[in-house]
Amino acid sequence: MTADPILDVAGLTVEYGTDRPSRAVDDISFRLHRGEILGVAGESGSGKSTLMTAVTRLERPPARIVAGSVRYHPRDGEPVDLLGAPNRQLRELRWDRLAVVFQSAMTALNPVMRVGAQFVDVLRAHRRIGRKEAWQRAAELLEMVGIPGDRARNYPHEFSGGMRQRAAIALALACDPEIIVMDEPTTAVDVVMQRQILGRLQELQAQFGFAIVFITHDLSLLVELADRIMIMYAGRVVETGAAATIYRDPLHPYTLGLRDSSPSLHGRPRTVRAIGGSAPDLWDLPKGCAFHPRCPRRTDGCDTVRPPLLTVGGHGTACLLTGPATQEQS
Amino acid sequence: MTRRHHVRFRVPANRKVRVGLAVFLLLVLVAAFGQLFVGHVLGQSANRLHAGGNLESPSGRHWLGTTSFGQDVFAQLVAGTRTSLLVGLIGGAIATALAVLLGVLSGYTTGRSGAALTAFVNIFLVIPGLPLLILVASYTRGRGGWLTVAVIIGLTSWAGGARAKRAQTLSLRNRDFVEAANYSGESRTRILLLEVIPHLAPVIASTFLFSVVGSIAAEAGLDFIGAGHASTVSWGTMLYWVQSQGALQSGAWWWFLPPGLCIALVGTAAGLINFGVDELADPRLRTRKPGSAAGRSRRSGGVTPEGAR
Amino acid sequence: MGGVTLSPAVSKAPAAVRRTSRSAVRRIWGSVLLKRIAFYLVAAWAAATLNFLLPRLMPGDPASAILLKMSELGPVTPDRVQLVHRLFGGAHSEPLWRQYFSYLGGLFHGDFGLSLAFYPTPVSTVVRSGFLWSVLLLGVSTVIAFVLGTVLGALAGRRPGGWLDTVISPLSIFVHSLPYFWAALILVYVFAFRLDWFPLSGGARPDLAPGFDPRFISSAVTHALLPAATIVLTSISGWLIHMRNMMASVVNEDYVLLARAKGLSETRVTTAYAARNAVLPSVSSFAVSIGLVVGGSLLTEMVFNYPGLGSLLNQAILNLDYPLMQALFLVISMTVLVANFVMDCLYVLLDPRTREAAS
Amino acid sequence: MSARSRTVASVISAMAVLGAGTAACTSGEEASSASSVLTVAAYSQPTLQANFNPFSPNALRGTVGLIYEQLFDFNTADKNQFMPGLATKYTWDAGGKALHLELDNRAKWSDGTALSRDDVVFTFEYMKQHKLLAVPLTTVVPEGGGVTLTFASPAYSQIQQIGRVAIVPRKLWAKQDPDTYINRSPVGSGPYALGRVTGQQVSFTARKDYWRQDVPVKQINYVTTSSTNLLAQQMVRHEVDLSYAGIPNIKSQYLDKDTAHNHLWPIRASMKPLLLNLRRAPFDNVHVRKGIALALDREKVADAYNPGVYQAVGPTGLTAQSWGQVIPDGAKEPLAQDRQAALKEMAQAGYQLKGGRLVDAKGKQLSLEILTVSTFADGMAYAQELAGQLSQLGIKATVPGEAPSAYVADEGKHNFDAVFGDAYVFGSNLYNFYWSMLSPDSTQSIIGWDDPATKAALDKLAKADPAGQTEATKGLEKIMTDQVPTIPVVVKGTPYMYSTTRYTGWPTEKNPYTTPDPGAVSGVYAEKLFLSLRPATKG
Repeated sequence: MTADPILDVAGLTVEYGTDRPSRAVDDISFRLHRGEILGVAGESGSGKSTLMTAVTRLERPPARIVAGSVRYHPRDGEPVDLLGAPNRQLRELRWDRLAVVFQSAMTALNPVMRVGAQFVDVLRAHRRIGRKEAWQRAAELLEMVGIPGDRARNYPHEFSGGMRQRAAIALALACDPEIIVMDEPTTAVDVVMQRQILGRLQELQAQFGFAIVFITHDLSLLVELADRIMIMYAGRVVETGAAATIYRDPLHPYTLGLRDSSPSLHGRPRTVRAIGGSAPDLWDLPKGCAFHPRCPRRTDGCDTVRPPLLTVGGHGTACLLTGPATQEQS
Repeated sequence: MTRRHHVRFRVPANRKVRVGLAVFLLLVLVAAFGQLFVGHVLGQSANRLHAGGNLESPSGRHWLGTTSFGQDVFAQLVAGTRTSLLVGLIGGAIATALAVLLGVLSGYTTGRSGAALTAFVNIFLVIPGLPLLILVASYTRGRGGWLTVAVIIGLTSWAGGARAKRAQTLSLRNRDFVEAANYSGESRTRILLLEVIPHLAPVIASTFLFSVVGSIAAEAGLDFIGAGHASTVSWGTMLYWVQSQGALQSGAWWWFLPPGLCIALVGTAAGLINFGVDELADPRLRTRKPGSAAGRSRRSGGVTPEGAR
Repeated sequence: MGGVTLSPAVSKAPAAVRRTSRSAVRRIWGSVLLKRIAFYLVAAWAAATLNFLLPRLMPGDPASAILLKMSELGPVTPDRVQLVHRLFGGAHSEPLWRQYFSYLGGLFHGDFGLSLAFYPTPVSTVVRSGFLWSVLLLGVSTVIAFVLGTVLGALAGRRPGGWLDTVISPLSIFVHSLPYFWAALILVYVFAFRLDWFPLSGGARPDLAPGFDPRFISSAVTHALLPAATIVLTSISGWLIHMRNMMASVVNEDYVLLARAKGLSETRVTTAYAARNAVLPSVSSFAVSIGLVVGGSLLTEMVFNYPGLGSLLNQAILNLDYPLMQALFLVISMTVLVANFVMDCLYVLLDPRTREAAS
Repeated sequence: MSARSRTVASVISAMAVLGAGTAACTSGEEASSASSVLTVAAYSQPTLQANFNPFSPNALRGTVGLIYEQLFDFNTADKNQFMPGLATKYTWDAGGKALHLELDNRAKWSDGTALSRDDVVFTFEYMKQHKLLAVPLTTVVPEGGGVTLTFASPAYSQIQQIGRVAIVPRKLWAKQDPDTYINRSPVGSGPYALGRVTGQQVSFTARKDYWRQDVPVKQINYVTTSSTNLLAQQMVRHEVDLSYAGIPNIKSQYLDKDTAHNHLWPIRASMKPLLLNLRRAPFDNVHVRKGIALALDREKVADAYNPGVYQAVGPTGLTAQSWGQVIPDGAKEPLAQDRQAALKEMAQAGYQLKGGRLVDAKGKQLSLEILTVSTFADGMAYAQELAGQLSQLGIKATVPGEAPSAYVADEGKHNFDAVFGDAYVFGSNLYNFYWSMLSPDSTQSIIGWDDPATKAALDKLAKADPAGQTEATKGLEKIMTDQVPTIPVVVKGTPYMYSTTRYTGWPTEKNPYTTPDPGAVSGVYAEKLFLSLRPATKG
């Protein structure tokens, strides 16, 4: 892993609606390095998917990016702020540098187009190659994820779920990108298939060296895969740090709950405990720390003061009780 | 539960729905009390010939002028609102009821009887409605008044709605909660009434809305060609007279425009409501109002892995 | 027909793949086609039976209608009255089932009997005289409305809430709600009566004999423009709104989002990904819409005195012409059936998933 | 080319063809309106089927008069003068049981052969054989320059029907069945030959060898109009020269649009009574009928639709202008509206006015449905006016409208309270007028009036010679005024509308040389009219 930054997100804020906007992503900053795997974890509704669409500039009309910057650092030349980039430049960067894998490959592939054709059009959009060559490349890419090349002629509905998911990953690799943003790419497949896919993904990452932003609600999965982890709650980052640290010593009560709510992949068995309550309504966020109504350790002040994210030695959290600031004060 | 709460809260907040509902409310008020107002305040009557001069342009006495028979156009429009709305409501109710019954049954029933029901619906779907309507309406010979017309319209115009219901039911049939109900051994009628139909409520509402509009338009079409109940005052009969009396050629726009515009207005209102309700029901269509934080996560339940071939 | 689904690009695939996929497609396509054909045959039979029954529920007897017509020419002798009753009332004296079988038998020979309104002209002659007029008018205007409506709907739905959507969608809801005949009257008044740009009525200049003669064709086109405009204007919105909603929903589908993420051009994203999928429901709900359009076009024909099936239907009903009514209903229903069959085939071509569903 | 691009290509090419067609048409359209063509709005149906069989009820207008000629007629618009056709005169003999017709020996068929006495004899025999003749004909034989017909009973009253027989050539008709023959290429003796039949028009072209005279109008087009609305527009644009349709507001919609060329002469050749179903109580009660008759303001009814076209009529059903000498004094003028008298008659029938409602002893209101054809705007308007007037008397009067076919069926089955749709033609002789209205044998008599005294009076009139006809009519008139079997309301005016833009010489009120009745698009009337027109001088 190098310390060479490739994506710099600063103060990113996304709102839904105009009359009475709600913030799905609230002032989020992070940096992604070349070849790094950054995991983003949180319950559904925590804003992680919105974050992902905002970073890739795929936000849809009710969502609006109201503040922040997403700076992409090419290997050569000046950094580009994706938020301000003209459409043309953005289009050139897309897939060529920045590819996406969606949560559900079931719906991410165009149902009325042959799978191969969906490779061909992106290849021909970004690379000067002939149709025939593009079809061959599509077959190669599919074979790379373990799908026979002649299945390129099939339609998505003729693929099994796992095949589609692998095809979606192969598709992301088509133009040899520098960053791949993955939104729960293995949610829709069974555990065996999930292991298989992740294993393949790690091999490919090792081979091609692209950086990954990996979004999931499954913290234990990230621990295996990611270099660093970011925990989101109600649109904000509540904890960030190296994967192992976070897993071993979560500072934020929410992270703790999240960790304990999923079975460990390896290591000693742990009692699975769900976090009580449900994700907050973004239109009606609790005052102070958004987590306080569900927090088993809340104290005075949690319902009035919103704790900032404070980082010490690469490990940060936003909690009055356990944050570095608190620790220092006490 | 929160979602349901949101829908209820937002209905009046959607501008399209608001406008559409306002139009319907206005028409219902006109239908209910309009004639009282026209009779007692304006001193006019829809049926009185020679209430004024022939083809008078609008004035304080005749708000929308007079017909070539000297009838008060405004009074006719008000009386017509009641007839047309009643025809619409009754025809729409019958068509919707049939559509729900046949659509849900054909979608839910499996095997041979299901196929037969489906074929029945599909056959009615391809048989063009208006000629059928004209034919059956001629059978009643204009007797029985607008009620007969409304009933016939209802009986002949359910196929489109039934098709939509069938499609919806088919997709519901495989949903978890219906399957769960199936496994728990609930009776089919109970499942249909308590599980399937409530989930179809938005679709049923929109079918009803369009059946109402369709019935009003169909009645107008029937009256227009003289196959309806010609002596009742409705928007359709007004248009019949407009056409046969050459109102346009005589420059009597005040007579020609109102009934046609009223029909268009009802349709537009229904369209707006439907548009708005669609947006509420389907977050993906929403343009102004926020949806759930992530639109896509909503559909994860609908995905079922298919086996490789 | 199976070969149609295969683009020439297939030939670049390995030979073995090509062979299996082509024969598979052919087999699947074939079974879909057979199923569809079977359905349409049943539907045709049902329509024919309904057509047989419905006119028999009609009141009145054609003999008295004819006698009234005769008595306008002069006094009618009692002998003649009996004769007329025998000639025109006889159609209903046989038992119903026997009538039904002779009716079905007649259909296979294209024999619908003699028209009463145009007695003694055969019904088939009468229907033939109106068929082409209606089918051309309806066909051309439906295709135009469908294509135009779908394209406009796709444009409006691409950005829900955009300026195009804000203008077009409410406008099209309004236009969609206009009664056909009312719109027709306005068009006649403005463009034919006031501005004198188009003829007032009819199907072509009456002194021209129908045929493949440029003068006749151009006259027929001029006469068809206003009625066609009416049909297009009032039916376009249905397709438009439908497509707009589907499009608005489809543009949020992951595959469209992914297409955008792929850095494809906006045109490619809109056409190959969004519109290509959004159009499918329009095609499959064609049956519902075409029925409405046919009904509307019948009224339009009546306003324009257009010599098509709508005007004939009007005449048949006014004259209690059972045989003509039956034939017209059958022809209209069959035309709608054929149109739906074509759309069904198109749907199978457009949506690869249906091909699998049948296998 | 992929499947899709093929589709696109074919759509584009289809559109290109359409575009080319549109471009081509604009230039071609103007050339048509040849100023010498006379256009008649002759058919009130949107499409036509060829049928030139003069014996068929569906024969296209013009079959008789333009192609086939009748023997003779009487000008009912004037004073019922004899109008010669193929016959130049007629003579009665044997007390009305024999009729000699003298034929015009110049007459020729359009194939060049002479129209002989033989053809006339054939036509009568043919009609008799096929039961098409409502005349008690026994024999028909050639005699002198014509033929002689003999009858089983005096046939004075049927003279107009005999005159209206259209003569067909024996050689072409001997083997044809009048019930099924369509006769697409007719050979007649009239001034016109069949031109072209399209779905919406029949054109007739003048015969150069017409036997009587030069034909001044070279081409006549009989066109279809499906609605009065369209017709009004066509008339205003001078696309139609002659029509008879009841367009609304004729004055403002037609006459005022071009006062120099647009003309109207309402021909009043028939009478419209309010017909009550005498089989139904209480309409079988003469006092109810008289009460209703007295409750009507006939002037208002006459003006309910098109002021000036209809005219109020007296209780005998006859107009004083045409039949003044026949009508007894006191029945010449239309019955005046008289509410008190009407209530008195109703009281005699057991109906009392209570709270504005006319009720019987049981308190049931007298109600009456005036059945009307809903597609006839004028009929609806008149019926509504009638209902309005009857409502003012306290009767619950409504107007159910129904489709023509259903209306005819209901009439035929006597399934109605009242109708105001049927009109009875006066003709040259009042026998048919009263017979068709009052005789139970007539298909047009729907009221169920079956009265021996009326039968006797009709018989008397049927056999009366021309000199005795006035006297013989009186009995029927007395029945009309005393028994009120029908309630005469108005004389129906046929709006004969013509334009002098292309042709002049039309019959007018001042010069009624022929009867421009609807029949005027056929028969001797039409022939006379078209042969009298002259091209308008361009000014």
